[in-house]
Amino acid sequence: MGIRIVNGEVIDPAHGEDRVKRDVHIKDGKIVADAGQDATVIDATGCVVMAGGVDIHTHVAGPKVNFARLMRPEDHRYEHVSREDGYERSGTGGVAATTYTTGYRYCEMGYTTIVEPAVPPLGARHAHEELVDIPQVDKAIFTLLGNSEIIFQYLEKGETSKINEYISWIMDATKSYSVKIVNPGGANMWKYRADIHDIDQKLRDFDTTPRQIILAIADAMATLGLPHPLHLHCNNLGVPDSYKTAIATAEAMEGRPLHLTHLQFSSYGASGKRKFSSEAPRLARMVNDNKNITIDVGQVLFGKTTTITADGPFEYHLHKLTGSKWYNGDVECEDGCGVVPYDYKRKSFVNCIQWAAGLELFLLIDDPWRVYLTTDHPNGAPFITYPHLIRLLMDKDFRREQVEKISAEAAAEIPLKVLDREYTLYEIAIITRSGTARRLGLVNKGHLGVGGDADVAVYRASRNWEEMFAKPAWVIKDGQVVAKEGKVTRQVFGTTMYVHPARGFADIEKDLADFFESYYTVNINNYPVGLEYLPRPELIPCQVKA
Amino acid sequence: MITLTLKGKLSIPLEADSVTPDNLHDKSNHQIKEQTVYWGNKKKTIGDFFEVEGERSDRITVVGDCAKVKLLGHKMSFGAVHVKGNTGYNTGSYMTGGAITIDGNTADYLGAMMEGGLIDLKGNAGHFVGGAYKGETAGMTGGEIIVRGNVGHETGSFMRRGLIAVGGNAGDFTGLFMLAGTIVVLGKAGERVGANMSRGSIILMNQARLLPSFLENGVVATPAVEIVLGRVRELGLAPAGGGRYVRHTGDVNAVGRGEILMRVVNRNHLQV
Amino acid sequence: MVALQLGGAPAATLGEVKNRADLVIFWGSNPAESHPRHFTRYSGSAKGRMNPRGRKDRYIVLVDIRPTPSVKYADEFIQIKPGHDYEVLTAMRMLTNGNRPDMDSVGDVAIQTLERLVQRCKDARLGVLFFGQGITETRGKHQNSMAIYQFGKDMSRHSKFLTLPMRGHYNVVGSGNTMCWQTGYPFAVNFGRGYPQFNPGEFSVVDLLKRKEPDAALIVAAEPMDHLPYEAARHLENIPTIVLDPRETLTTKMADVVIPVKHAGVSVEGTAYRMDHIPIKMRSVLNSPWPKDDEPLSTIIARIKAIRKEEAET
Amino acid sequence: MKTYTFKEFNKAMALIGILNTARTLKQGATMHIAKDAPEYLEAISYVGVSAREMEKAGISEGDDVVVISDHGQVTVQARKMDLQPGSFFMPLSYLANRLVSAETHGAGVPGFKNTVVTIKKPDE
Repeated sequence: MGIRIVNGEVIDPAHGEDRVKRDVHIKDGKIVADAGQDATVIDATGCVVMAGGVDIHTHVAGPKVNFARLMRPEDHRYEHVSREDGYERSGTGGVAATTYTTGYRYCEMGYTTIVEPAVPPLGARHAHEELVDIPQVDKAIFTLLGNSEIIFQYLEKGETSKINEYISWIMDATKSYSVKIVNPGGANMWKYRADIHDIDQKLRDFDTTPRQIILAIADAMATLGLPHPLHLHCNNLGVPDSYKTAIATAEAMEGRPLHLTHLQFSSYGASGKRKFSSEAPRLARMVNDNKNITIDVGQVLFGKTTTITADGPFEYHLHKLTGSKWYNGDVECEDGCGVVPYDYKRKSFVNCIQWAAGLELFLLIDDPWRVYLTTDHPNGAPFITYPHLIRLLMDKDFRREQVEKISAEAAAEIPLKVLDREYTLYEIAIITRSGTARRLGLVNKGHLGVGGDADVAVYRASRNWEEMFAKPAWVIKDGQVVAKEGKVTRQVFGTTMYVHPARGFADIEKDLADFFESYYTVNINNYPVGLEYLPRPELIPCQVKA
Repeated sequence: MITLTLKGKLSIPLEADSVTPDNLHDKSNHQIKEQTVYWGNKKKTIGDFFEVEGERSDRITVVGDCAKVKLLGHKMSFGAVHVKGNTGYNTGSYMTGGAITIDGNTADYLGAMMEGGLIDLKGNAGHFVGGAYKGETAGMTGGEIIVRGNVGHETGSFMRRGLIAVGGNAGDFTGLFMLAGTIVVLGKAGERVGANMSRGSIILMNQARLLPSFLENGVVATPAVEIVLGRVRELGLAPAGGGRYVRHTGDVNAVGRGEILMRVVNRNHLQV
Repeated sequence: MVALQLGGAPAATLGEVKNRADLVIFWGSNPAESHPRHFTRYSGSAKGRMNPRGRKDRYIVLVDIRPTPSVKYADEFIQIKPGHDYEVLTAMRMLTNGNRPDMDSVGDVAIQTLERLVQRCKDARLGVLFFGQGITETRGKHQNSMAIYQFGKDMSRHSKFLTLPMRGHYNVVGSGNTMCWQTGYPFAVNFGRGYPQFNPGEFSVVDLLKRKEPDAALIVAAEPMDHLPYEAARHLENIPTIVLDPRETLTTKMADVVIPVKHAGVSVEGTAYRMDHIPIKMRSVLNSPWPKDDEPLSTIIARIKAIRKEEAET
Repeated sequence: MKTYTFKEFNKAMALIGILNTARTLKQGATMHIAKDAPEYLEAISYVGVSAREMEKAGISEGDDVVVISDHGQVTVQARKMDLQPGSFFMPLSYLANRLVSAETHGAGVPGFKNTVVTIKKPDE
């Protein structure tokens, strides 16, 4: 039976609709022109109707997320989802919540699609096992290839076609959706307790540079026609003058499509009394001038969190800085990872600059289709803070109040204090669903046009944007009402999206067999993740340009 | 006065975090009986397990062998809980004020993560007295715990403020990862006292073998010790006064500003 | 596990050891007997990127309280006094951080020996310290592992250094991982109040049995009658016990109900996690008439839910 | 009351020390046959004692000895092993586990390698 959402105001930026009073018809899991006479009617009077949220970058599954859970029992002790509250599966909360809790919470905010962006190939099987246990949302993983020794070997020899073939193979072997690069070459150097500081710095084991790695992978991805372009975490992240590396990286792309992730963490300069400043305005200008580039922000919000990244050297740096717990997990031949708990404090000058830099990126990048809302969950803040972040963007008075609460020294220096822009609901819909869905190449998501997936969030309009986005009145997933008034009412499972690029660029079978025999500790036959790990697989086609 | 008398013998533990003055002080006798307790995997009421006398009081007396009753006085902030018998795990955990008196013994995590108030235990305690739960990097932040009997391992782990006084012996790792605060052991302390402590004071009335990462730092007779011991006496223990103490500083592998003061038992000590 | 929760650790997958380690220390671990293939595959004679000659490219140190059969594979054996691991590690941390302990020996080991070992760690391209149950089950328990991790973290200021536990038992890591993503905790989880609570000592199986608290037990692929202290395990003899196991064990002999199931990784496919948390696909090689582990469990859950529902309705 | 010469007294004296239990290759390999298989029983039914202490207590290789702790006792064969005096060894099994304390010190892990035991010849 279908559903008809009536009396609501539809915001569907993909079709240019801004608060249009029209009905939304749903049948068989899709948006349709007419749901029929017997459709259930949802009266959305006083509500705005949007497509379900699409999160382009959130660390929710895989080995390093599980280490973050493991390492911090104190993170789970004070929050839980209980059988008594009517949830199908109990779990614990905190910043690195358990899988079921993660699914419920995303759903309760009106999100219906999430992407885990950093899985080393060896951890793909683990990540997929966790995705099976994340309900309520569609999901996908990106595979980490920025420190792949196999790619490095081919790079040294200039064997482009073999890189194409390998990436195609590894996409299939990991049932992944796209490629993520984290600190290209940096994790490899970290195996010597060193790091990369420049995109033209040579690695120690291999005759190659971050610039070559990035370009080779970006070109291979274009050749394969992957739906989402290269997803890049820059070298030198999180330190003063990181913005220079970000700009150099963007320039190196020479017009190729690129998604720079959590750019906020790369937006620091070394000016000012404390030799730490926000250079977000420069980066915003860079994004405004380069139409090939999209970014997500990775906003920092104050409070306790756990940082999780494949950037091993950065996490060690953070551990030395804070003296807090530290987990490091290097992955053979592939990558690394680190986990460090962190507390963003309003009293800390550096944290305040970070907080402001993220907001500056949001407010200074003109085209909302090229900037997306993330907190790099949980690195900047846990994803449950999104409604608060939305209020910061939409309400300049609220933002000013918050600026008054931060360290006065930082408040005096940040460009944020002169920015008056307020996001509109239409723009929020772009940065949280329509824009992300488009950049991910998900043609059925992020819009409410006929043929789209029936993932819908109905928010009760309010001037307090935080309240409004925290508790949608209805959330519909695949044509079923799954949450009401910000509470899950029905447990459903979404699909896992993956790609299956074309093969046949070169013969690498023997190379791989030799490489696995020599350097891996797993058998190549046991390495690929089969479709049996994806109970609800959804193949997204690649678009190879002729 | 509210009196709860345990009806029978428990084998499956009871989680009775509803038994605090905060929760019961404004409740009628009937309402008290209706308060939730968890028994194994079942949700039950106080009335299912206890005879309840009295109502509307911030003084609660619990009678019976409550060795299987956990979380008594959990998070309490005022009033008094007097247990005439033993108690189970987590007694007085997270408490911020008021007083708990236990006539018998208790299990692990007595006063864990405590922020304020007073716990007076007549018998023995288990491990982690005034300690931190697994993974926490800050334990007890205030209040006083007096144990007249013995305690187990890891007493006062990650302690940040407050006082723990032990009349009997202590297990290993007393003052583990201690950040500040004071621990006094009148009996014998086990091994590895003060491992990884950054700051804070541990006063031992008997000899103990210390880790290599503590440096002997002279003999002192400090008034600060006498002030602490004075308070310990007020709370009902009887440490000998007026002694001299060998001061050890450490743990050099941590910040190294902690001190272990070991009472000089005989004159020959310094030659040993 | 608990030690990891206290402070984290510098770790890596075993391929890192195979490819790069030039110094391998085994502490309280006897790989020759407990992990017989570890040595040839990863830590001893294995050849890798930086270790093309295998064993010749590695210096191997064994630290234990007795000369175990592993000694013959080591370049150096350091014998320490039983129960003194923590003291020795404390001294090693001091040496790493530039402090010299004020004594000639600790735990029967000369300070010079430790100094040499610490210097070796500092000079290593990649040093790896594997520690076994000799550390975790002796006096100090998880605090000993904690000291190892702390040593690893201290050493990370000077050189690339890893500390890795030698986990035993087939797929114990897998059960820890799954528990962790579903409940937030790796073991000792209590669902009594409708949500997961964690407290080793309070909710761990040995302690529960010792205090005689459980009134029924469901045991899946475990052998408590053999592997747990009898002081704890004997409580199982007095309560109703259901056991799922592919073969006869001391526990099935004692159980009230035994449900034979397929042997995971032998007659049913699945995923097992290696000690370095790498998931490995297990294939089915033999046929078995029995159901998979999850089938009887699902049936039991469905039945309990139905009963609960009936109870709620009446 | 029996009186002893010094030598006799030494021989009648029980050995006291710390029992270390651990996996052995043979125990690991034979435990999958069956828990009551003779191979498994052979692999687990011994206690390792240093040569010096065996001599001190008048025990010979292969003698039956009683190992006693606060938690239980078992009779197994004595075997000479390269150990420090005051420490004994048994393979991990239900026999050794009769002796081990279930106290976990809040860690969830019992002290498999930290049990105080007494070893003596069986009473005649």
